[in-house]
Amino acid sequence: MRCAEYCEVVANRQVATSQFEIQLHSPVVARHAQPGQFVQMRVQSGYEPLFGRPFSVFRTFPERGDFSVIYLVRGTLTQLLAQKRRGDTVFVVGPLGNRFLVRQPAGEVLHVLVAGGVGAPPLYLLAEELVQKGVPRQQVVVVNGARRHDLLVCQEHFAELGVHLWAVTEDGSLGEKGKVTDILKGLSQRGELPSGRCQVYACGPSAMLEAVAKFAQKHDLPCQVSMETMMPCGLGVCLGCAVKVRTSNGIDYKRACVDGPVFDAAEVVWA
Amino acid sequence: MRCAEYCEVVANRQVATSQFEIQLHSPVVARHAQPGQFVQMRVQSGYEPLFGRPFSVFRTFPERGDFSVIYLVRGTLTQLLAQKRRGDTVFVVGPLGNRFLVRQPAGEVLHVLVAGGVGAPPLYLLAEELVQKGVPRQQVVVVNGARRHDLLVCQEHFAELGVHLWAVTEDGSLGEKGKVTDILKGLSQRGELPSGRCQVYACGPSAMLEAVAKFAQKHDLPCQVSMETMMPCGLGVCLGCAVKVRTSNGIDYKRACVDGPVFDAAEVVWA
Amino acid sequence: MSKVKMEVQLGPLRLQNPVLVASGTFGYGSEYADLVDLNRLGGIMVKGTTLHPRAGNPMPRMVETAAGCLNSIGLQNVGVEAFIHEKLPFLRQYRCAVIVNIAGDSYEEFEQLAERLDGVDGVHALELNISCPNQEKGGIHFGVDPEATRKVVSRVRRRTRLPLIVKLSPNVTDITVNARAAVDGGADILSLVNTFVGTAIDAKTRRFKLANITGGLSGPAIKPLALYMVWQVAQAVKVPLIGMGGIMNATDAVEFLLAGASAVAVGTANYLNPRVSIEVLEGIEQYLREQGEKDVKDIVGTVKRCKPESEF
Amino acid sequence: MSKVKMEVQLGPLRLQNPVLVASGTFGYGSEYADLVDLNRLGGIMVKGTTLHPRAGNPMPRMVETAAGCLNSIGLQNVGVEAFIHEKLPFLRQYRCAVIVNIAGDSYEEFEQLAERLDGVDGVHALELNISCPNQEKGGIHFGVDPEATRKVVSRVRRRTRLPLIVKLSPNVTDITVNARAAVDGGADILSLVNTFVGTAIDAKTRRFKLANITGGLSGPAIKPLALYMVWQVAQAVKVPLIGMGGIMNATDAVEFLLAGASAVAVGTANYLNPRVSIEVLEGIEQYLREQGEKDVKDIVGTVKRCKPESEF
Ligand SMILES: Cc1cc2nc3c(=O)[nH]c(=O)nc-3n(C[C@H](O)[C@H](O)[C@H](O)COP(=O)(O)OP(=O)(O)OC[C@H]3O[C@@H](n4cnc5c(N)ncnc54)[C@H](O)[C@@H]3O)c2cc1C
Ligand SMILES: Cc1cc2nc3c(=O)[nH]c(=O)nc-3n(C[C@H](O)[C@H](O)[C@H](O)COP(=O)(O)OP(=O)(O)OC[C@H]3O[C@@H](n4cnc5c(N)ncnc54)[C@H](O)[C@@H]3O)c2cc1C
Ligand SMILES: Cc1cc2nc3c(=O)[nH]c(=O)nc-3n(C[C@H](O)[C@H](O)[C@H](O)COP(=O)(O)O)c2cc1C
Ligand SMILES: Cc1cc2nc3c(=O)[nH]c(=O)nc-3n(C[C@H](O)[C@H](O)[C@H](O)COP(=O)(O)O)c2cc1C
Ligand code: FES
Ligand code: FES
Repeated sequence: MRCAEYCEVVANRQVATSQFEIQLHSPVVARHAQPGQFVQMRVQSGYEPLFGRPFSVFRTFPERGDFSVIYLVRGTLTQLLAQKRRGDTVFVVGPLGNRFLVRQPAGEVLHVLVAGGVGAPPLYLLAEELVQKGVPRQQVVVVNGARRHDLLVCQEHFAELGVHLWAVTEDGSLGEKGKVTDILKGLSQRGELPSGRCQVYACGPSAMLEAVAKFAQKHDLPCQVSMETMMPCGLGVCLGCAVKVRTSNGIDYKRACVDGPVFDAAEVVWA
Repeated sequence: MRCAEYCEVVANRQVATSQFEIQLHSPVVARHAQPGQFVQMRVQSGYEPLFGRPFSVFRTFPERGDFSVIYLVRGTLTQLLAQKRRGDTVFVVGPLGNRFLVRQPAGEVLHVLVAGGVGAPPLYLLAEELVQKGVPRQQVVVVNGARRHDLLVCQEHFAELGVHLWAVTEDGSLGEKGKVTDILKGLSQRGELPSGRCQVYACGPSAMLEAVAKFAQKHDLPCQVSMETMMPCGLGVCLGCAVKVRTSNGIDYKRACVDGPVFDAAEVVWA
Repeated sequence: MSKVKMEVQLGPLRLQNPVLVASGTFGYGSEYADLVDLNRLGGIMVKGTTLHPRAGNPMPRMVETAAGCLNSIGLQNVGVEAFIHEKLPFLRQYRCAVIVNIAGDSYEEFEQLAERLDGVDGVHALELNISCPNQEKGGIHFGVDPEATRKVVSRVRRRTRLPLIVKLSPNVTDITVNARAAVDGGADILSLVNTFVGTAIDAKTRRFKLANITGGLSGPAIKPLALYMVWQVAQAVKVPLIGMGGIMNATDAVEFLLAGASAVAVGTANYLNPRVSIEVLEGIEQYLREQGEKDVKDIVGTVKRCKPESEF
Repeated sequence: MSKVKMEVQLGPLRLQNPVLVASGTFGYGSEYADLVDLNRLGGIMVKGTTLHPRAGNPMPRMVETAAGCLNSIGLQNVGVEAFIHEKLPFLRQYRCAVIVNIAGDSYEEFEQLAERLDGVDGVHALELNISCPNQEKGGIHFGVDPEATRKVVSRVRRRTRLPLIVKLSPNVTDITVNARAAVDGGADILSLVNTFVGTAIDAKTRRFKLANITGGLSGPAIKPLALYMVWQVAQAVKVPLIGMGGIMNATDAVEFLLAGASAVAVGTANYLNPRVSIEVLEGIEQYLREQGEKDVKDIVGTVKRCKPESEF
């Protein structure tokens, strides 16, 4: 079940430097969005930007019919989005794309969620689901990284869930100093990432995804990555969101918007 | 002296149905604008609308460095303009164009100002100037017309000047019922428009201008009209604002933005 | 609310209404089926189909420009066999016409595609994409050379009884020459326009924005150019036209009808608003009622010169 | 703040910097003189000038479209004599190059214009407007027919020692063919592009919006198409190019330089922001400093393919 409609803005508040959480009223998205799925949001002035942009669903409030996303102000659309006030509307299509797949039986798996910057929101939704489904909290490991402390999002939300939480910043201004892969290496060296009982989920900048994927491959850990590409349509028809993958027949393109955004890291051909 | 710069909005308030007065800070316009001159205002979202739009200067506040225009919300630009708040900015080029010419000696002439709808503002500036220059108030006759009472603007401002003021609406909801030319006919029939001692100035919709021009011609009254055309540049270079005129060499085009907007009604070739 | 007649007859092709969705902008219909009632569309022009599946061009493939977008997808598609077996059965459930946009690298490929699709249940017409600017070989060449256009159309004509639509490239000096060539070759209907070749450069990185360097421009930016070409071609040939290029709403669509198109196709707009085709359909109906018209075909090609010296 | 070298040499024409203003968008300079320091411009391409004064087309002559505008001014101008006597004296006061855009209805008219302007003090170059799409006769024909292009250029070439710029029409199948024809004819420099032919219709009144039916499209909408043509022509000929079409800011201008233009002209943007040419100039300088470049000519034509499979 998907919607394509103008949704009312319920709230739009700053959560970090240049980052905002916008809450929108859409019973369809609120009820149906799964961890890893996204919505295509469109805000135009004139015809600019022409297309909508994809944003991962961060939180859902099914009883109120609301959902929220966290967005980083980067270009035209996010600038316009930041100007929206309660009562304004945003065009929303979604929920779209596939979701993070949870290895079963979930309770016996160590779930390692690796977030980079504004990649954290969909992993929060996943962590919440895992906890709600009864996965023991210590079996949900979250490695939440950013360049600086003021760019780290969702930290307090993860903390509230009571999961095993690592914060890591490149400048050491919050949590550990370094990159998310440094934490993974540490965990691995301490034998805390048993290859047979682990599942890695990653969302963040491409360079981070690639690093995490390589780490997982080296340590023989199954890994899912949520890929970022431009998405003109979000519906699988424009083919503007191609991701290069290895298939049994060689190299092919898959569509990030319907075949993804979550891909098995092993099939992705990195640039 | 002209400016081309972003000007701060000092105030933007509704003055009639779909009509607003916007006050902008621009010492150059405030000091130099003459009755009949206009400013080119640009407010874009994306590239729409691409060009600015011309608006007649209504009031000037030289000591504060402000001026104001009254605008009717018609299309994209005026819709965007209506959203501007104090502190926002609008791109302004001006003052532009020629001005209403006052026949001399002004004190001995009957000045008949004929306004249609949102054509009133520049005539207010003219009336104000005439009064300030010492023309007896009863020698300034203002015929202020609109379709309905709620579309009539500047009425209280004219009233404050103490000029000889007529209000006329097509539906009779305020003042006389009829058109501005009905008032002119009445004045003429009562011998109150002596051809040798009169000057008509008109600003309003094209159809009204044409009617006033024909009236003036018939009664042998000198008449100036402020023409409305689109004005992509306002500076005399695009030639998109051509007005067909009669010259000694036959038919020619003049530019409303620099040769006008005020034309001698006798030279205009009506559509 | 008075009913207006929306059915249109384009030569041999009958459409329940004149609103189509353009090739490459609506996939195979199934992608939109939960958001759009496909039964209400006049027709679906499916993604450009080739003899064999194609992987398409490297990324980046699309870039936004002022009021438009450039694409260089490179005809990524499942190939004609997979289309027939995997995509068509779904489309057969619906009332709307299914128009298969075919693209070949050679005369033979076009012929084989036409032959393969001839008589296939659920296919209502073929649209020859001889104007796709993204292929390295072939594509551009058929569409810009009138003689090649005539030849490919007449060769395809002999292999199929399906209504034949030829899609014209706008990247030519005089589109009426190419239009006449297509009609001479046996086209029943012309569709126009395909995208305009353009490029985009990233000043910061000093690189082209598209992996393929060039792409095809679509969207509102091209509407004035497309509208002119439709009007020109409507004067030049007698076959019905399907107009497209930057249609974002019903008013845009009406402009194409007035210019001489008997039907319209909504393209890029589908990406930003999946329901736009239905909004266009309803908007045209409302326009006709407002104008006191009873039949959409009565407004086709009725645009007049503007009143001399009228105010804007 | 390190100084960057902005002087450019376009064949025989030396400009103090590569920022020009396009013909028809800056009048005769005097209109902007109180708002823009004309001494800072690379050059002014004056309004299209004909042998005799022209009144131009009926109104409406211009209409806005998505991120663009259509114009059909019809070459309204004061004629070459009035230009020389009434407009040129003012321009002579300034340092910037004065380039006279000339348009004729026949080979003879072009020759007469060139002859008349040859040796006139204050005229630095001629720009042949063989691409103006607004004239009923002549105009469109010279620009789209390579043989006519070659011929008109070579005939003008023989009548003047002034640097000769030929302005190319974009309304052609392959602009490199016309570019080569102009160079064969003796062009020192090519400028491109002129406007694209288009139209606009008012759905409500069911009339064309322009009295002349068609007009030339300019503005941001055409930038991707113009940029592609500049890049194509830069590969095809050796003479320097002046790039234009939708330049609204310094970044746009840099894109044209990277694509292969040695100088740029700002057109429609002058209407909405009279000072834009100076902003473009300053923005290019800043860009060069940021990029660690010392001379604007070092970036001309240096655009590279994008990194394969890079993220957007
Ligand atoms: C499945 C998916 C989910 C996403 N979820 C979120 C989310 O939850 N929150 C969020 O803030 N963003 C998210 N994004 C990214 C977001 O869609 C883009 O940042 C979007 O383009 C911003 O739009 P804009 O118009 O503001 O910026 P644009 O004008 O599109 O971009 C501005 C500048 O930023 C660059 N840029 C844009 N996106 C990226 C990027 N991802 N990485 C590096 N540079 C980039 C562009 O190249 C450009 O230079 C997601 C993307 C995908 C594919
Ligand atoms: C010298 C001069 C002075 C002006 N002064 C004022 C002023 O003081 N206050 C003011 O409100 N307006 C004034 N105008 C008119 C104003 O410039 C236009 O109305 C302007 O186009 C509105 O911009 P927009 O983008 O909102 O509407 P647009 O999108 O430009 O127009 C919207 C619709 O209204 C129609 N339209 C636009 N202008 C007119 C018109 N004048 N008559 C009839 N239909 C029209 C258009 O055709 C279109 O259908 C003046 C015009 C001129 C030439
Ligand atoms: C991403 C994309 C893919 C396209 N693919 C095809 C195609 O496969 N075959 C075809 O004939 N046209 C294709 N087109 C062109 C459109 O069908 C249409 O002719 C063009 O986009 C102009 O219409 P618009 O401006 O409404 O999009 C494609 C356009 C876009 C934007
Ligand atoms: C109103 C108008 C008038 C123009 N007049 C001329 C002209 O007289 N001669 C000419 O060669 N080009 C003329 N042009 C074309 C411009 O010089 C330029 O080539 C074109 O507009 C593209 O650049 P732009 O998109 O930056 O405006 C005119 C353009 C406009 C908009
Ligand atoms: S975004 Fe259009 S196919 Fe994926
Ligand atoms: S508005 Fe451009 S010349 Fe008058």
